[in-house]
Amino acid sequence: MTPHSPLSLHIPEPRFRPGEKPDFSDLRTSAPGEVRRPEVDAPAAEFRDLAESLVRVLDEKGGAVGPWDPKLEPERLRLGLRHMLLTRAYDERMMRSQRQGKTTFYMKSTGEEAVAVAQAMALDKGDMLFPTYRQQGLLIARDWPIFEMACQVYGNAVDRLKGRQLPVMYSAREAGFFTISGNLATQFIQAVGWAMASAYKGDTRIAAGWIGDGSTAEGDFHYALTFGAVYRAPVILNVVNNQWAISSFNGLAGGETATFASRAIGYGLPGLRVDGNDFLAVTAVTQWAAERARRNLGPTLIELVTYRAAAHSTSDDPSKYRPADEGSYWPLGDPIERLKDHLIAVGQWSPERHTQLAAEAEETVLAAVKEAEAVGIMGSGRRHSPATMFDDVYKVMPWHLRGQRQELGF
Amino acid sequence: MTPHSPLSLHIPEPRFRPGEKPDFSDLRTSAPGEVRRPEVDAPAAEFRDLAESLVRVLDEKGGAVGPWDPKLEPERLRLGLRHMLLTRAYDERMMRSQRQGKTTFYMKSTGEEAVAVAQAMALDKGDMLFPTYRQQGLLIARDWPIFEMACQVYGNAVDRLKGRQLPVMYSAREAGFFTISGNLATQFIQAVGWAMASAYKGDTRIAAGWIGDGSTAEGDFHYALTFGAVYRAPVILNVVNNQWAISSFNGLAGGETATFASRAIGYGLPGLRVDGNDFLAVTAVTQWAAERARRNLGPTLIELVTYRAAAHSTSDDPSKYRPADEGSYWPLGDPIERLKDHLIAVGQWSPERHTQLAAEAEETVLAAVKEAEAVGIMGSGRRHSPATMFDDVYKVMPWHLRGQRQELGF
Amino acid sequence: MSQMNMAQALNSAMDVMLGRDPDVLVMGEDVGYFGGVFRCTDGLQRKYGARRVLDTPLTEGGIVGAALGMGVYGLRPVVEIQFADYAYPAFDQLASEAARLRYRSAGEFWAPLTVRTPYGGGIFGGQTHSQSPEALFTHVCGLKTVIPSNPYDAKGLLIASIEDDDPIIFLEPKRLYAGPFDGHHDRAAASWAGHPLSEVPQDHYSVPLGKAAVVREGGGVTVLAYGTMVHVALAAAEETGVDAEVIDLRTLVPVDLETIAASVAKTGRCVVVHEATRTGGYGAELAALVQEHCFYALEAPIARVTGWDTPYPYAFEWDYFPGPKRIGEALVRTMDARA
Amino acid sequence: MSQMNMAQALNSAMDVMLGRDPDVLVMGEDVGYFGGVFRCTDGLQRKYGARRVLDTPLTEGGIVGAALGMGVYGLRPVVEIQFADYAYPAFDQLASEAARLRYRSAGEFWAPLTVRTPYGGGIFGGQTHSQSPEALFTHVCGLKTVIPSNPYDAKGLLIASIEDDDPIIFLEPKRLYAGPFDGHHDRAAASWAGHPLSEVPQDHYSVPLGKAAVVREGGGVTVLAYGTMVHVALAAAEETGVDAEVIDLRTLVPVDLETIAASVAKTGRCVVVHEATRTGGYGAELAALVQEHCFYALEAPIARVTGWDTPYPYAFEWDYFPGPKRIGEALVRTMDARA
Ligand SMILES: Cc1ncc(C[n+]2csc(CCOP(=O)(O)OP(=O)(O)O)c2C)c(N)n1
Ligand SMILES: Cc1ncc(C[n+]2csc(CCOP(=O)(O)OP(=O)(O)O)c2C)c(N)n1
Ligand SMILES: [Mg+2]
Ligand SMILES: [Mg+2]
Repeated sequence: MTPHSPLSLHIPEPRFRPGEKPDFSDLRTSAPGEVRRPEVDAPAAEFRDLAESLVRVLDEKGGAVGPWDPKLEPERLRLGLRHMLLTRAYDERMMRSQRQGKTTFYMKSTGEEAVAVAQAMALDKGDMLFPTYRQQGLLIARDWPIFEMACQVYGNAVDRLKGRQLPVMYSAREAGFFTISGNLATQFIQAVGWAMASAYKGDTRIAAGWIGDGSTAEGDFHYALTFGAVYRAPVILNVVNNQWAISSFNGLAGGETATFASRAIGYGLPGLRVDGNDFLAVTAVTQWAAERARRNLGPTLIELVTYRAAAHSTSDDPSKYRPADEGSYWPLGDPIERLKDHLIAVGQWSPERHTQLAAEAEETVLAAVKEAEAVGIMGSGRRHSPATMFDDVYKVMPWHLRGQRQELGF
Repeated sequence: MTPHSPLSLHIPEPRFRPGEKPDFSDLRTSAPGEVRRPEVDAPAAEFRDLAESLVRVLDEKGGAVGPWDPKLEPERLRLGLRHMLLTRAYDERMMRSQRQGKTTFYMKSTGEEAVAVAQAMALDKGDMLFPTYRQQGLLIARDWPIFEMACQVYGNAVDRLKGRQLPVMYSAREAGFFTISGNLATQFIQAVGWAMASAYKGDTRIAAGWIGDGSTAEGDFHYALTFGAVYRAPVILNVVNNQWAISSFNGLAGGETATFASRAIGYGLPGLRVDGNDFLAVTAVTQWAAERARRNLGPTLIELVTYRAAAHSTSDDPSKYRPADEGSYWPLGDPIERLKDHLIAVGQWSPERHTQLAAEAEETVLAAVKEAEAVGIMGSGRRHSPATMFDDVYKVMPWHLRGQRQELGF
Repeated sequence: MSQMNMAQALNSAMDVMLGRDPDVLVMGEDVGYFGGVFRCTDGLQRKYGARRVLDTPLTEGGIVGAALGMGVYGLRPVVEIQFADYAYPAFDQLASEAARLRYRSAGEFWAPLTVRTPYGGGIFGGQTHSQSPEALFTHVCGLKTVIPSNPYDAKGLLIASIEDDDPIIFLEPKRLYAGPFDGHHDRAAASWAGHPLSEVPQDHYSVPLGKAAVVREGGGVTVLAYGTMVHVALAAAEETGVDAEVIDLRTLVPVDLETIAASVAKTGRCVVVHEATRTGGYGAELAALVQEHCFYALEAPIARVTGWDTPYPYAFEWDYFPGPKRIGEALVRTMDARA
Repeated sequence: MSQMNMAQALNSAMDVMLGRDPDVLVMGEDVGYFGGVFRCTDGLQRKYGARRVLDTPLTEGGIVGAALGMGVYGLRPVVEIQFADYAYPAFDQLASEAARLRYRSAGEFWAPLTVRTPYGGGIFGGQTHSQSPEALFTHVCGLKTVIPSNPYDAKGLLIASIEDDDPIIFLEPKRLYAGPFDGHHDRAAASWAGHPLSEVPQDHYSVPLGKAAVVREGGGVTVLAYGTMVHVALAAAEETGVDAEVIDLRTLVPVDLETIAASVAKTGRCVVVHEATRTGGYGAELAALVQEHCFYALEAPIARVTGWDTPYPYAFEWDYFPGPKRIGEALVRTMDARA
């Protein structure tokens, strides 16, 4: 054995800290239209390169190019734009509500709206969604009432979750939207289980799960890929790589040495990496994965490359750990602007109509939120009775909870 | 959307069940000498094919071929042979002890001896080993007294573990052999943590962890690869793919759709797949991975392809779930026979010397085991005092344990 | 009626439920083709196919997480964790998810999981095949915890659990699979044959959750036990001649306080026994409850006879096990205590 | 001496230990560059570098598993789990590994881990940022469980924990980071400034593990509390005028039974309070111990005032929280109970 020098520990560090000038030129990317589109039934081993390239459809001039162009009707694109604008307006509004003390907490999805909106629209109504807290766009794209969402955030008397959950931890069975867990990653394997059940029953509905880049480090991520591969579950497994997990950059989840899409390779699954701010690319990739699932070909892992433009939550101050203007250097732009530009480029939209739609979205949100505020906000107005606190721990309340409810005076 | 037929669940099934004729012709393999040997500092992305080929050195005629030939001195090969023979003889002996009621439980490593013995010999004495219950060969190759091992199995008065652990759950600090856990997989991330600490301290020692094919499905496997990749820990992560996890074939761990070595790809790590019954190939691959770790280049995932020739444990009856003669169809042979044939082929050994060495090994084992039996076996002879049962729960015994010891009468 | 040991009774419960309800499925490590390391699922895959009786990857967190998703879909998964000692990797999915789904979604989602797992010592399993972790589950609201002590109850309680819409932790005293065990490890192993509670109906029936059974009537002292310890407590009562009333709790959460309180009101004395480590064990909850509800009836301190606060040591299994001698001494001590 | 709030005192403990011992390192999610979501590690990475104060992947099981390996090597990792609610994915590494290493290897291997984690409610964290899971740890032999209630103890106990060679679960009452809290959520938030126990030495000192503190002397009833509840219990005693002796346990395992028993022997009455759900909570162990050791002194049933057996509901935080009113009622009820 030759003598070796002392070992040392590699500590991953994001490239830019507050005060530094960001430069994303080494982001692994591909030219719009460049990446090939395999058949959905092609063996995963034949297109591993897709886990490291970046599916993109929208080009710089607003054109839609290449084999992944989903060729959506303009009507549908405008609907997508509307959902994204609503999502953004809702986020803005609720964040302001938090600053005004009407709620204790809020989490925005700013800059990532295409992920949830395009994916919801690419799936069928009956497909079951297992989201994280940053896919409010799924609910909006499924026409879930913003009023209902705001009531949850306010924990008021109309809140379907009876004031039990932290703001934004929605649940909407009728919308096929699974109850959000505060414990990261747990939903990923649950989505696979649901999909297994659908296959078990000979159903045609598929499942989709979302997870953040940071949360991929949890065991549930590995469970999901393992069960998905072993039983070929009809599920779409989405990693939303928005670069950050609170203050931790994605290198701390292994993003320095490999893409998240490439995790699929070791399980024999297809992994696709897609420009998460490209509404068309996200749509196309999701449709492709859904078709695979529906044809009983099993799961697809999709890495959606995007950027968390806002703070992690209202409790966070990102300027403490990343350059305050880092987002403006993000090379994949803003999903709303890019879809708008595309629609204008193809003659299906105008700056005026856009301004009008954005204003309408804000009004719609404002009206719904006001209505919710009239019911109650955190700390004032109508809320559920504290007696309801003892319901739903079990299907039928056992004696000890009845006794405790009585202790509380009900 | 086109209408889709009902989904159905894919249930992995091993190809052969009791009564069927095994055929391993679709095992992914490579010809001896065929697989290239990259430089240890080559980027992992440049040799992903190694995760799917099979590093082999010994050819059918007993020759050593190709770039992975570690060119070991005959003396060292004979030592390896001796360690493997001792391991096998010890396993046979202890299994017989179990049948004779001298211990309640035993686990053999038959057919997998090259894994532990070659790997232990390829590492430095100071390197820290985090084994499972099927690497007794590590202890034997590190010259740990067989007498000590047998005392542990018998839980007698000399057992260093004071009768606290199930047979074969050894611990040997002086041999750099970590205490074996009954809970599968936990040691894999611990090995990474130990390696991180070694790098933190500027030490030169590295760590190695072992895990079974079945156990790769646990979260700890994913933690180990994640931490290993993120901090470039100086660790060798070994998957012993012996095809079975009790009654479950490795397809239930995802082995149908991908190799275990290819799991490394998604973390940006090198993954090597090696013929686990080829003493030379195992040596070479381990040396290569050790050199990478020592040069501060980070972890290597090694999949050792072998076959669990015996029952899972003395509590198991494999003829219930696989053809009784499945092992005889295993295409990679027996590690002892293959090393013997090689030594004979290169003129460094003879059938007579082999027979003699095997007999010596049996005698050595017998003597050590007899000595252990003279101390005590399960249920008779000398054992530690039950009072010791309360030691080591904490470094200093707290009042409540002193009280409980008193309750027991001590 | 047929004569069954506990493993057979559990098998029969799953058989009945697989037969009646196409949404019931059985899953776990080695439960399918092989039939389970304790043979509890023997023959079920042959009868119902690999789709209904699934071998799974070796990952308890994954198994419970996947089963939970299946439960949300509408299935009724019956999960086996091979040993209770291996439930910990699934603890997050059980405590944060299974137990809270219904609550956090205000009744929109739930998962009617049954998690079966063998627990307890007596088979020389060493520290990772002998644990009794029930207290970790009884502290988690939203879970129900069930422990049978004989074949009849085992089948009836398991059917009730599978039919229940709440997530259930179903702990099986592994030392009782093949026969009752009174703690006299030095005597020949008993078989269930001839035991009245091994006469088990072949068809569907259930034993209600939340109801304890008084298995021995007595006026001097109440003994609270479950699982293996029921038999050991009975032996201790017989051998000491103490006039003990032995209660088999059967369900730990929700516990049958009414039966307990009625007994202690009568006897004025109470001994709690379990195999789990003492500190923070379920016996602490029982002692707390009994003194809360029966304080003025109590004539002696409530005694706890339990496993020691150490891991279960392989070679000292019988020094660790709270056997009839230790229980008997506690009975006598409790009877002798001045009022 | 300087005036510190609890977060600062904890920070100072880690600062002192990082400075004294090159084998001490701090690791966890967001603890490094950012300084922790509760700011407890603020400035430590700047001072000691990224090697000593490590940001980790988001995986509690991985963090504890890796830290354990480091501990085996010989380091003293101080791990932060961002919220106690997220300790469950690490439960296997804590209960099966950290707690058992020394035992199963008969003293050959151990890992001197300290796992810090904020617990408890009072900050509108909802059900997954408010839990008090101490009872899940106190039942695991081999672990020690420590909970401070003020800046002075926090620093001294954390230093003692880091220096201890056993694995320690160090639960930090998050509602006390910035100021004491007596349960009157409708009053202005208090600050530690001016509180005698916020005068903290800047250097090294330790508060011994396993020793409780009598924080209010009294002859009528003993109140057992820890963490946030110490302050709430004190308020309840003041407000009801009950002659209560309030004991701050500080260490839950090993618990200071001597101090407890001496107090109950004197008062003859006992109220146990915690924020965790009642069933199987640590209060059950305390009640069981007290009645075992002080039965003949007891003049009233031991009362438990606790969180309800439900998840911690976001909008009903103050209906859930066992505030001064509920504790006060229990004090009065316990005092009024006939002997
Ligand atoms: C099991 C668990 N650990 C830690 C946390 C605390 N936490 C909440 S969000 C978050 C970061 C998540 O990052 P990522 O997965 O990338 O999702 P993103 O917020 O970027 O959408 C952390 C650490 C948690 N909620 N659950
Ligand atoms: C966490 C955990 N789950 C389950 C078991 C029970 N068990 C012991 S060995 C084994 C099979 C392991 O198979 P594999 O990992 O392939 O290792 P091998 O036995 O083949 O060496 C199982 C399921 C365990 N010990 N720990
Ligand atoms: Mg993120
Ligand atoms: Mg195996």
